[in-house]
Amino acid sequence: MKYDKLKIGVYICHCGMNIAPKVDVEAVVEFAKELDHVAIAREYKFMCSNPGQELIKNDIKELGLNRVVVASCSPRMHEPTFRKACEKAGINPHYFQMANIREHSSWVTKDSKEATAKAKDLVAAAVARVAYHRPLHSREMAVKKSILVIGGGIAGMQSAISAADSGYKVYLVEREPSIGGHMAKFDKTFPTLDCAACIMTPKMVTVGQHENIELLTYSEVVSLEGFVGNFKAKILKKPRYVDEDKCTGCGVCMEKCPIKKIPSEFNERLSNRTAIYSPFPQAVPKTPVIDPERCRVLAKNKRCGACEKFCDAGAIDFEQKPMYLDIEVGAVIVSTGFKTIDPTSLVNYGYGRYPEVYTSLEFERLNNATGPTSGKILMKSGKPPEKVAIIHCVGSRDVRYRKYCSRVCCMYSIKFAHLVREKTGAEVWEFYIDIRSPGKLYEEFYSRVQEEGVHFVRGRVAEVTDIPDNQEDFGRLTVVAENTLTRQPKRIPVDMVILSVGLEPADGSEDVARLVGVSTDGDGWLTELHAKLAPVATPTGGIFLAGCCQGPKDIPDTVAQAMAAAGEAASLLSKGTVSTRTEISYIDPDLCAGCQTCLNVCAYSAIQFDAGRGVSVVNEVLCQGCGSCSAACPSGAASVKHFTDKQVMEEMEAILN
Amino acid sequence: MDEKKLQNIFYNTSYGKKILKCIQCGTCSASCPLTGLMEHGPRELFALIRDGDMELALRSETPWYCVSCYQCVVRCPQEIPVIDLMYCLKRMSREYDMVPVSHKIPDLYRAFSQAVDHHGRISEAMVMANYGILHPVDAFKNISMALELLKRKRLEFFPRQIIGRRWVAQLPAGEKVRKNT
Amino acid sequence: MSDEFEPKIIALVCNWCTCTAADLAGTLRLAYPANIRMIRLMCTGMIDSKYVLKAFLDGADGVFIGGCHPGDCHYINGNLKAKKRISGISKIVEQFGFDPERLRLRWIGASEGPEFQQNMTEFVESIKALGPTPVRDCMIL
Amino acid sequence: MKYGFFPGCSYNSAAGYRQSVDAINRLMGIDLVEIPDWNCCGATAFFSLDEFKALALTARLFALAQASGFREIVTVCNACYTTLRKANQILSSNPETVSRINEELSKESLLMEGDFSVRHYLDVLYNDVPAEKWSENLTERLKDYEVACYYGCQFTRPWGDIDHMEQPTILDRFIERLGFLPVDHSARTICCGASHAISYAKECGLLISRIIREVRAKGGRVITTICPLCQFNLDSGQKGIRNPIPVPFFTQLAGLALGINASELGLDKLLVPINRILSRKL
Ligand SMILES: Cc1cc2nc3c(=O)[nH]c(=O)nc-3n(C[C@H](O)[C@H](O)[C@H](O)COP(=O)(O)OP(=O)(O)OC[C@H]3O[C@@H](n4cnc5c(N)ncnc54)[C@H](O)[C@@H]3O)c2cc1C
Ligand SMILES: Cc1cc2nc3c(=O)[nH]c(=O)nc-3n(C[C@H](O)[C@H](O)[C@H](O)COP(=O)(O)OP(=O)(O)OC[C@H]3O[C@@H](n4cnc5c(N)ncnc54)[C@H](O)[C@@H]3O)c2cc1C
Ligand code: SF4
Ligand code: SF4
Ligand code: SF4
Ligand code: SF4
Ligand code: SF4
Ligand code: SF4
Ligand code: SF4
Ligand code: SF4
Repeated sequence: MKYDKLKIGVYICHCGMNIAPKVDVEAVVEFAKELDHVAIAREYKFMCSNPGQELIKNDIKELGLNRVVVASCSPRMHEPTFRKACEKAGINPHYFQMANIREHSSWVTKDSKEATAKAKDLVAAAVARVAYHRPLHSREMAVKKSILVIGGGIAGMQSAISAADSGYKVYLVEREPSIGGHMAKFDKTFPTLDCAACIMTPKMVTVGQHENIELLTYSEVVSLEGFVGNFKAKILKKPRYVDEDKCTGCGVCMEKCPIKKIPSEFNERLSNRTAIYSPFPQAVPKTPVIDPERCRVLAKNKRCGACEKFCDAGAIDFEQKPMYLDIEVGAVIVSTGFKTIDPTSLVNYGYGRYPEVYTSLEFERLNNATGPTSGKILMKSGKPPEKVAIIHCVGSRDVRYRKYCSRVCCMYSIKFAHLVREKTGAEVWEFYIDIRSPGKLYEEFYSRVQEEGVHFVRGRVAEVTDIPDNQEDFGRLTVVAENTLTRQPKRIPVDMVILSVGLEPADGSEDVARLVGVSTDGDGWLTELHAKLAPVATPTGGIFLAGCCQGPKDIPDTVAQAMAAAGEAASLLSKGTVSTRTEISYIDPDLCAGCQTCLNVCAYSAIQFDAGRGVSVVNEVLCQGCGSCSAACPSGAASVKHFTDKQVMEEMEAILN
Repeated sequence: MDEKKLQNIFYNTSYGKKILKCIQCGTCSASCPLTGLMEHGPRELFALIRDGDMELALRSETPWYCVSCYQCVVRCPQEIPVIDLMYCLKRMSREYDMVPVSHKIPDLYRAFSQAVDHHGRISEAMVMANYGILHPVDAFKNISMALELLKRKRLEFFPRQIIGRRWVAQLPAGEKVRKNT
Repeated sequence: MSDEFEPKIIALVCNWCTCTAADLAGTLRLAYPANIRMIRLMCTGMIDSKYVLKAFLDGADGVFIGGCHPGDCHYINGNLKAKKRISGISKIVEQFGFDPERLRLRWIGASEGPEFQQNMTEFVESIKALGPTPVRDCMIL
Repeated sequence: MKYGFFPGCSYNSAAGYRQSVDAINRLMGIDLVEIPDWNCCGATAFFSLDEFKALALTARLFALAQASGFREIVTVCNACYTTLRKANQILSSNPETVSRINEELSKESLLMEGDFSVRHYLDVLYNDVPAEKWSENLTERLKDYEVACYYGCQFTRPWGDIDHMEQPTILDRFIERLGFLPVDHSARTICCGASHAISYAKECGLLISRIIREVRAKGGRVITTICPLCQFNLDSGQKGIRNPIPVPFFTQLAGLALGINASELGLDKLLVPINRILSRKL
């Protein structure tokens, strides 16, 4: 259907020397002039430059062009540029079509004649298509002025603080009883050996007290609906069995609880906690939770109530039920972090088999002043080790487990080596494949620890065994590796082995990804929109990523990303409105037979069935324009605007004729 | 033959190109039970091959020390079939006449395969006898063992000959097998 | 021009993966035969059976469909829906008298410029081996 | 229970392996039908020297099994087990090689087609013979007789499908089922160097002593093996050691548990005598 008389302008770009010498631009111009409805065809050195755009604008105004074709580079690069030029000159931006004769022709074709012929075909196709373009308009919608942050590690806390500081209401949802994440478990952080608690605790307190932050710990997001600017989230608050408003955090209940032998998750099961517990002394909020699986009253229906009896504040409430909270937000920041790889299946490292083999997180707790040994590095026997081995790349850089480099374990291993030397004077062997220390002051830190006399052995450990080479080492562990720099097989007897386990996505992060409509990569990390140019945005508008949920990273990078995500979210909110997509599906009610095939194929649940009229209807806010419905619709009722059958088939026909 | 060509030949064997993924971590060499005897170890062999030092790789004794225990294969983080590459190097060094002369295992294998070629089966004693001609000291060391076995009626010299021995003997030597990998 | 048969091939490619890979092949200057004519769609999931049939009936010697690897679809799973649909179309194409080898579906990720080049080269070669589409004779008549 | 059986070259002269297997078969109603005119599997030597021959030798075994109506082949030796499985894997995924080899096999009017299942006798005893059948037949109480199970390197490798590649337990579980007390130790799969023991006796001796020391440290009174090569190497390699540890086959231990007498099991053929311990314990 062509309405007014078509006047198409065609512009062939030289792209300096990128198109012109290979494609005979002049010939293409002459060819274009002969195509139907072409009012003018021109060539120019750089179409995307200001003078190039002016050319188009002038022609639209002076010649009354109502369609524009530019044959140049990839639409990924400059489609927005030229659409904007059209719009400025007064025609609908969708009256524009681009032919990619650079990436798809001049750069990939050896023969100049062939490249020219291909360019002609592509121009003909674009001209044929643009004739059927329709004007499309988007709508502006108001944005909710609040932000949901999922995950309260250092990433989530920082995002929340930055966003809240800029004046927006923030809901911070953390599934554990306290915020803090992994960093709360550390004592010192590389490379500067800052005390983790000293830099972290103030942030935790800020989060707990910020007037713009509503902290929802022991909570999970169970559903998220809506679209950029207008999300509706449902939050489940798990019952703590302690009233947060009444509890003063005195801790008496924990002292009185008779169930004391529950392995503490926070201490990596190296010490015990009670049934009513707060994971660690600096927890925020301080309100404890009752473990319903272990509490005598809740789990076994037996008498106890010691906590209740001794709580002066009367905060214990066995009747608490799960609560659901509905909130509306304009943007979501996901910061669900990571977990460490469980080394049990790497049996050759003996984790779980030999008591003196620790994971790095266990070591962090051993080394922590609030940990099971009050910060003394001790073996299970209570004695300090004399020889310690640290094994890099456990589960990382291993195609059978995680093929990638986990990025932080080299540095934390070096940190461990330093701490062991400092606290125990033990001899330390680090077995590494490569030392990866790209960061400010990282190499300096490595160098310093080398000077402290740590043995760095370049070789991945083959096994940790309790079979000693010499009888006097009986009872010790032997670490077997090749020093690949000297080609010497090494069998080193040690007292303690630390496994520098890699990072993998947190449990449940796939569920969170599905919830917010973001895809995950092959390894399970949430995928950003663009690794370099949009590292905290996602393909789903209004959803941002911060910290390790996007991939392994250290604290400096995590914090930088957290601030970036908060900035992006705030900039979205401060704009006040969002515009709807234009290239979305439309179901023609006159053609729709009501078969509902489309409902089943739409991955975004963007189609509803209008039983009254007996037809399906697209929700234009939810529709992403994927076209699954249009391809599936047996009546040809559904079609994606700007990708209609007519448009695609005209393009094809022009190529084949 | 020049080393570049040999390198290409190696890469074009069934698993040859897999060594390109080797990250030189040394897990294979460290896992190997006979690493102490090996001058290079599997890891260094792969580095040599990638550097094009094919003479060193093919004349190396390392592959001949391999006892096919699979420990390296089990642990290699890049899933490199080290053992198959060892087989490949041994076969190549035979084909290009670079078998290390000082090594005893080629002789042992030859003794073994001769026995199979003649009888279709082997007996340890027969292999020992064939091998002992070249390495009398090793054989001699084992004489007292042989006596002990004899005492326990555990020594058979001639393996039972099988009908198929002629078929075995006539099999073409050195035919190339290309595997889908 | 030589008399060698130069097929015309329509490639229906997903904007996010294969089209990006094609751009990358360009950026990397990876040459491949000029017989490919690409049509950019938002997702392989939007490829209607009639596009493929139309291409063949209009004289295409081959139709290549390129989408994201399973799991990487920008629209969650459009590529998987496409895969199902294409296997159906393939049978129809055959009933129409075209060698089903003329229709090929491949996953080529956005970063796989070299794979794109390789796929194009291989597909053109295999179409050359098959010879011109039977439609051509009809068209000359 | 009837299986095609490939004894392998070392079976006959192995210390009482055949006697004990035969005795168990009689008692448990297992029928191992020896593949007629079987040849040597070629072991690692042939893969090292001549791949085509290596595959042809094993293909002949498959063809012979096929001709006698068996697609399942039971072995009693780790080396044979792994060699046959490896060859089967290569052959079943390389039809061109198979047809080339069938050309050769046709000279003997043989043909091999398709996939074969290669199994170890231990697998049969553990998985095919029902657990109750063992407990019904047990006659001896051996509860505190500490046994160290030695699997050797090749049994679980490289596939790890029968059991874990580095920490297998199937033999421990079997031994436990027989009423013995398996000891936990760390030398289950470390290589004993059998194939190089003659040529490089010193270094291989180190490997053996590592295994022996570990078993001793963990309180094992005997080491049981499932492979004639391991058995011979560990048994003969303890020469001159004080208090050597006997190395019976797992089938010999099974026989003892079933009440079969020691000489019927060929236990007198072990180099490190087991009698001393036996007479004290039993
Ligand atoms: C042993 C070790 C030592 C390290 N040492 C250092 C160091 O010295 N210096 C340094 O810079 N970096 C160090 N790192 C790296 C550092 O831990 C990370 O950079 C940092 O913790 C990442 O923070 P995060 O907030 O992204 O993730 P996390 O700390 O994992 O926080 C994620 C939070 O989200 C919560 N969560 C997860 N899923 C959900 C859900 N579905 N709903 C609600 N909440 C959820 C979790 O409970 C957690 O509180 C170390 C890492 C390890 C493993
Ligand atoms: C050889 C090389 C290859 C690389 N390859 C990659 C790669 O493949 N992938 C990757 O991710 N990264 C790569 N990088 C890193 C990448 O270049 C940097 O991450 C990135 O360029 C940093 O951008 P920037 O804006 O911070 O700094 P710059 O690119 O240095 O930009 C700084 C700008 O500020 C201007 N400027 C400086 N001083 C002043 C002043 N006083 N007043 C006004 N203007 C000033 C400069 O003229 C310049 O335009 C590479 C780096 C190198 C050296
Ligand atoms: S629940 Fe009661 S006793 Fe326990 S910390 Fe809170 S106020 Fe104290
Ligand atoms: S009621 Fe439960 S939580 Fe409270 S003290 Fe008793 S066991 Fe502990
Ligand atoms: S950071 Fe270091 S230890 Fe961690 S995976 Fe990378 S190389 Fe291995
Ligand atoms: S300085 Fe550059 S080249 Fe050297 S290790 Fe660091 S990142 Fe690599
Ligand atoms: S598939 Fe087409 S006809 Fe069926 S309900 Fe959807 S739009 Fe209507
Ligand atoms: S175009 Fe895609 S997202 Fe939109 S309604 Fe159709 S199937 Fe759903
Ligand atoms: S273990 Fe694998 S990756 Fe490591 S050096 Fe050996 S072959 Fe290379
Ligand atoms: S298979 Fe060979 S190279 Fe590998 S560990 Fe065993 S003996 Fe060494």
